[in-house]
Amino acid sequence: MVNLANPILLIVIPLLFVFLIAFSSAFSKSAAKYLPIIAFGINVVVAMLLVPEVLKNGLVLSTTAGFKPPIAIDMIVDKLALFLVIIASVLGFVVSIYNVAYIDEEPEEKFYALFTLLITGIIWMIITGDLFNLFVAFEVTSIAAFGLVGFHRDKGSVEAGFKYLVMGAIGGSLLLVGIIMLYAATGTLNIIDVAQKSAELTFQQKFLAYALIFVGLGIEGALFPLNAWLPDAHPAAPSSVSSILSGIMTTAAIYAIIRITNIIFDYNQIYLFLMFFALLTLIFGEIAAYYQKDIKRMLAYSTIGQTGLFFFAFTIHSTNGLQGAFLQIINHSVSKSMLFLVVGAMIVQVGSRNIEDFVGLGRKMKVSSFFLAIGMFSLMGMPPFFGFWSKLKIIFAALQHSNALMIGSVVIILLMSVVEGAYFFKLLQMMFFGKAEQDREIKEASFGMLVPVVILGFILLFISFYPTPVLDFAHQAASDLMNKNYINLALKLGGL
Amino acid sequence: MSYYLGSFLLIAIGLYTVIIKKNLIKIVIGLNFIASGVNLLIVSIGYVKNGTAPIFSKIGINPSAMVDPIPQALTLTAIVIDASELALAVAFVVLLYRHYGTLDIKKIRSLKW
Amino acid sequence: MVSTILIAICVPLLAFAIGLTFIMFKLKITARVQRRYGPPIIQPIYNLLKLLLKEDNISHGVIFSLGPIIALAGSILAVFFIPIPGLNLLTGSGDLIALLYIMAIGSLGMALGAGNTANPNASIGISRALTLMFGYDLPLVIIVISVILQYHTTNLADIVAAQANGHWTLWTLPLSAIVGFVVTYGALGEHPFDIITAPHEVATGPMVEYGGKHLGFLMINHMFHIYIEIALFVDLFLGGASNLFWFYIKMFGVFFIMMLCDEVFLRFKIDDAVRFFWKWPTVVALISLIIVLVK
Amino acid sequence: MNMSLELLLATPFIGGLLTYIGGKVHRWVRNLIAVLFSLATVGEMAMYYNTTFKGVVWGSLFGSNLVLQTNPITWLFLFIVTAISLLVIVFSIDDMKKEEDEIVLDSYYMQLLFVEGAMVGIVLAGDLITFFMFWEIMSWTSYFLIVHGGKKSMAAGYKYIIMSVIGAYAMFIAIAMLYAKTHSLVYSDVALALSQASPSFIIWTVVLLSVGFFVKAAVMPLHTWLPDAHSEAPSPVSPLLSGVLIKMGAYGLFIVFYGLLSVNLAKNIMPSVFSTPILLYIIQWLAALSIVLATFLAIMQEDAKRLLAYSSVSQIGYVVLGLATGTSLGVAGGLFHALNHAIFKGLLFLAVGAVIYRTGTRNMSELGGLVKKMPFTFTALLLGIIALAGVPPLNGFVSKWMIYEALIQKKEVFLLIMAFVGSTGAFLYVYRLIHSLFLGQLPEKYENVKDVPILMQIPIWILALSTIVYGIFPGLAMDVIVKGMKLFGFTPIAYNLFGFPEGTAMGSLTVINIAAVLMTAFVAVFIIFILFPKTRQVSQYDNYASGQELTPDFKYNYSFGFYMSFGRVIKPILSMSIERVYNYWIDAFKIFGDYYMRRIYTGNLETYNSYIVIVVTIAAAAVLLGGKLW
Repeated sequence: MVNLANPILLIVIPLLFVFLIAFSSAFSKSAAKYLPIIAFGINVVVAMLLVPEVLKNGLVLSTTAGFKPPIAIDMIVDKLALFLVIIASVLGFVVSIYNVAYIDEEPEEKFYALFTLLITGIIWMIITGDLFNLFVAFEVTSIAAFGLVGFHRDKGSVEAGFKYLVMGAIGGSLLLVGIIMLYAATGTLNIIDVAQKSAELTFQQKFLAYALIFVGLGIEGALFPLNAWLPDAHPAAPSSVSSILSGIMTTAAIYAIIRITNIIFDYNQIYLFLMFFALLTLIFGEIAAYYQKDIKRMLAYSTIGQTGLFFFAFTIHSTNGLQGAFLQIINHSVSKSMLFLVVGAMIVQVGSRNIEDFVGLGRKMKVSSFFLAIGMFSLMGMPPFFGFWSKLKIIFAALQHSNALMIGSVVIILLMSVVEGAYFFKLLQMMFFGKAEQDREIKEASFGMLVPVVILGFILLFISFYPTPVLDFAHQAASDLMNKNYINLALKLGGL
Repeated sequence: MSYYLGSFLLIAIGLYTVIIKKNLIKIVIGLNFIASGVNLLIVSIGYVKNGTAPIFSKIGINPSAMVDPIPQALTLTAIVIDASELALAVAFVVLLYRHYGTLDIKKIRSLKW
Repeated sequence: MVSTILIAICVPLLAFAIGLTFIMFKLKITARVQRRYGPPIIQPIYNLLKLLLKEDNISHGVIFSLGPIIALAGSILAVFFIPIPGLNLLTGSGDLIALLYIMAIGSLGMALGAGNTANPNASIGISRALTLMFGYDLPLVIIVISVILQYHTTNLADIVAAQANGHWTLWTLPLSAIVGFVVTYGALGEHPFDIITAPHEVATGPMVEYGGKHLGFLMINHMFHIYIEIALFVDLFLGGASNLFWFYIKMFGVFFIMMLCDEVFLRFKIDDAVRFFWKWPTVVALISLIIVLVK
Repeated sequence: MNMSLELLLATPFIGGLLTYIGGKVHRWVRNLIAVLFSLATVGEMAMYYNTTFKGVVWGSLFGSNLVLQTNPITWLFLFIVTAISLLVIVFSIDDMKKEEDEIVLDSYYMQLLFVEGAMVGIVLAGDLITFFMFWEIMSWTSYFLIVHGGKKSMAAGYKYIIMSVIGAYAMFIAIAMLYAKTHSLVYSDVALALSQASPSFIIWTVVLLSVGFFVKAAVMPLHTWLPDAHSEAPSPVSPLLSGVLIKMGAYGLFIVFYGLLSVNLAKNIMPSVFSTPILLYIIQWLAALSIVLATFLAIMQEDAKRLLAYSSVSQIGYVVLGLATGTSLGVAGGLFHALNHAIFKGLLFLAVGAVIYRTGTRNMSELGGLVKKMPFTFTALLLGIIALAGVPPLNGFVSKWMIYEALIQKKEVFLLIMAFVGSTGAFLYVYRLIHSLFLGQLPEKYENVKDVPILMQIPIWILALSTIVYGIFPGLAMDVIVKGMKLFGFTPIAYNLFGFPEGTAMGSLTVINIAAVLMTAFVAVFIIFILFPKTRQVSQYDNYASGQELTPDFKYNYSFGFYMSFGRVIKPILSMSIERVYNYWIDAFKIFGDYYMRRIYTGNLETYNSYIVIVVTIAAAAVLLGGKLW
């Protein structure tokens, strides 16, 4: 009996499917469509099987190749990682369903292979316990993403893809340099090991390495001013890909930053520095989103803003702040992915990405618009949707420190929330209450595209009205990270 | 030390190329410079002067005289990744040339703010 | 019980009588000032009877007819809240502040009736009447407040009682009294504040469509109006009176001075009238108010 | 008992969902469900008459309990909320028939009930999280109600929601500050914490909370959303907004100043002016400014609903002015005026809505003479304007009287002058309203107008009768208010069913005497009047017009620019506009943002790459500087 609750399966199975998909056209034309669904279906099951294990032991650690860490590459799934793995798997599963109806461009099997690879890379980034492995996962994700952004191969997507590629490649290199410098300083690549050994190093010794890692991951994680690729890439990519990029990829990169900061660079001053980045990201993302005419570009900038928000929550550097950050990550992942899926379905119907063309859509595509509205409300943090709980937590956590800096930050955050409300409400009222000049033939999105939207919508509604388990789980994850509990657990379990 | 300097020089040249040069091909080459620089850096970190290969090919080799094997393994992986990235980049350049009819990055800016 | 009913009937009649005599004297005074002989002193009674008994009354609808009725009812109501010598009437049920609002019922009724005529002159007249009311209301309110603060009560009967033995507000708060006089004068709509009815411009304004018994009722209302305004002034500033005779004499004195003023002024444009009220009377009233506050 | 508070809160929300589902069956099913559920809410609310019930915990969040509670003060607001909502829903049934799209109607009723539910939640809330949560829900649900009517309403709704959100976030900061202090946001805990907090902390939290309430209550200078939103909203929604929704701001102020903070505490921590804590004194001034300026603006309006909207700003000024006095009489007056304003403003908006329903316009200069065609609506509206103008014996008078007396007692004379002026100004605009709508020349096109259907009449008349009932029997409301205020530590004021005896204020008041004398006088005059010769009806064209013959196609009635000459007097005041200041900043923000966005996201890959290099360089420089970048 194979123990299915093994983190390694989270990567191995989808990777197998990637190959399967790539060669599936040899035996069946349409198999490629459905294989990702199976792959991520299995992933969801594995992730769910991990839940009791993680809750029991606080951590699940699996090693490869029969060695013990730190020699071997290990996979660490603690509560926080599990949290993100579940989101990534569910999103992968749901978006795969969406793809079946959405993707009608050749070469399909390549798209599905890259798509599966993208999510696999993301999950890999999340659960890896090895710094170099992190780099590999990062590059796997990036390369898949470069390909997917340019998938349409039209003018815009190729340009966006190339820009993304150049910036991503630079970022990857910087990340690698940083990792290598850490390796040079500590002599190990295992995260837990690095955590212990780097404790002896001084601030100056680690700073450049950390900065390079931060910049490398920050490019993927859409931190200002490293995020210029994002507003180009998200609109250019197929909507299902934007959904993943926006919903979980940037989040995974931010997760990596959070992890590494927590492990090797847990200095109070650095959080001030990071807060500066977070606020800049928030401000520029939200303000830029306000001016957009292209709906996907608007959502992309909004992603930047949201990233800034939960990164800010992390930089508060308290259990409450981290809890807020994780809640906001859930909120953002679910809502923003759903929004991109809905918008994708709408673009198919409308045939344009211009906001002006969405006038009166609320009456034509009722179900889609309904879920669009819910997603936007949640992102704005309007009660009773989930975004309200997370925003409440973040602001509460921020004002636990009642110094001028925090109050100023809170004011900025709330002002930017107002800006966010401004553009979301502009869109919403245009859709629901505007009247189109000429009557257009617009139908509700096809069933295949609605199902994933509805699934995500119901997940959002469920956690909105019954947030307690999520809140608790986020709190546990946050306190584990804050107390560095997981290091001790990993040491115990991994037998280091 | 000179290896470090060399690798950082390579990276710097690459960054310079990426920022200053207008030609897409040159930018791709710049990326490659960076990648090479990084690879050189990795290998040089593991380098021990007058060291031997990290294999116990004969008895009596002092392990501390061995070159660190891990960076070499890493380099291999990195090279593979760089290669695939480069291939993708070149593919993009071809496509861009088809769409825009030019390789001048200044002219390829249909997407902005 | 019987006395209550008796009072209820007599007090409005008294007010009416006082108002009527004032109107009667008014014509005579005006004529004398203008070096004329003037009409017989009972001419207003003739006028009134003629209007009331006219056979051919025209009406522009129910509200047109209800207007004068509401106006008169409102005025009669107001009469009961102004203490007269020996009687505090209903001052316990509604104080000075309530009275200020009760006095508005009459204007409202008249405005409703006149508005319903659909005559532009009437509408313009009402627009001016309300505007003027807004104008003199500001100084009026200020002096009322200063009087209230002076005596620490809003009950009109108490205010009158506090002025007994010659401690008139006129002596203690002369500035307020002067403004009070100006405001009362403005409220009566005499020159220079008669732009509301200006016969040459808007053909008597709100009354333009009224004739017959409707106009008769409005005239009666005007008599009540004169009574209310002047009686209020007397109660507030001249200490009321110990008996009806002195009450009448005081009221007549005030009215007499007003009639003299009536003859020497020209007519204000409506916005100028408002500006006037919001300028000097307001400033003076505020000074007086501050004096009271500081004291 | 425990369950039923939650049930009361849930009823409108469940009703809203069922209404939407019912709409899929048939529109009458939907209407029936909507009416029944709002009726049920009223019924459940009635059960709590005069009961005090401290706290049922319905949840817990971040370590703070979520509590529902009720007491007579909340009952008063519950009464306003549920009763007006019910009437509005009944009124909507006929009024919204003109909307053809059934889906829009389904969601309309759903949102109506949601707004009601949210407001019930605000009032029932026993802690600040619950309060804030329902506050936000109220904001966005009511936003959807406002934007129901076309392009203009979209702009109005947009302004509304943005300002609401700003206000709500100001509140949010205060709540978060309090949470940091106490970790429990139940009112009693917050009050306890505030009593030990530093003065600057208290002032900050209270100011921030007040900003949120001011936006909702439309106290100047944060009122700019109201005239647009209230006038552009569908007719049945306006009474809900004007009558009820802005009262939530007043309720919030009451809770903050008398529930969380007490007057004594406030006096201890800040200087007092006229024995009022300075913060309350400033609020009083803002309220008084609202009263006067909004009155001026209302006088100059040409649009009936806009006029009423500005009048709402002015009237809510009285509520806030009364609440901020801090004395028993003033606060009771403020609370009573909140009820009264809900009644008469609801009545006025519904009556004007009835006119719009029949004529399709709310431009006052296009209307006129409808008294012959819609006598019932006219009578109701007449009662409404008398109440609004504060003329006895209707309800508006009593509460204003209380506020005036309270101000005189405190010698706050300048505020009192402003309040009086606003009240006199009200005469001007209410007369304008009734004159332009119902009196004067009837335009030819409205020759066939009828009075509105019975379902629209019923709510109007219920409100019209309420103006009389609460006017003559102020004791009915005082029962609740005084009992409730006792819980908040106020000394109870003396009152009886018909008014206030000597000693309560500086004078006394018995409204029924005024009413009785007025009625007697009216009847007497009426009898005398009809004793005189009969009258003859003539057409409205049989008029004195300097000999000119009047014809139906000729508009001779004076109804446009009714107070033009007065406008000349207050021109310097009218030309000031806080909105221009806001717009200036918004424009500045837009231009600034646009300028910088274009320069940051240039679309140029080199620029983007250089950002990366810059960040790396900064980091490297930081290392060289010893890692001390900050």
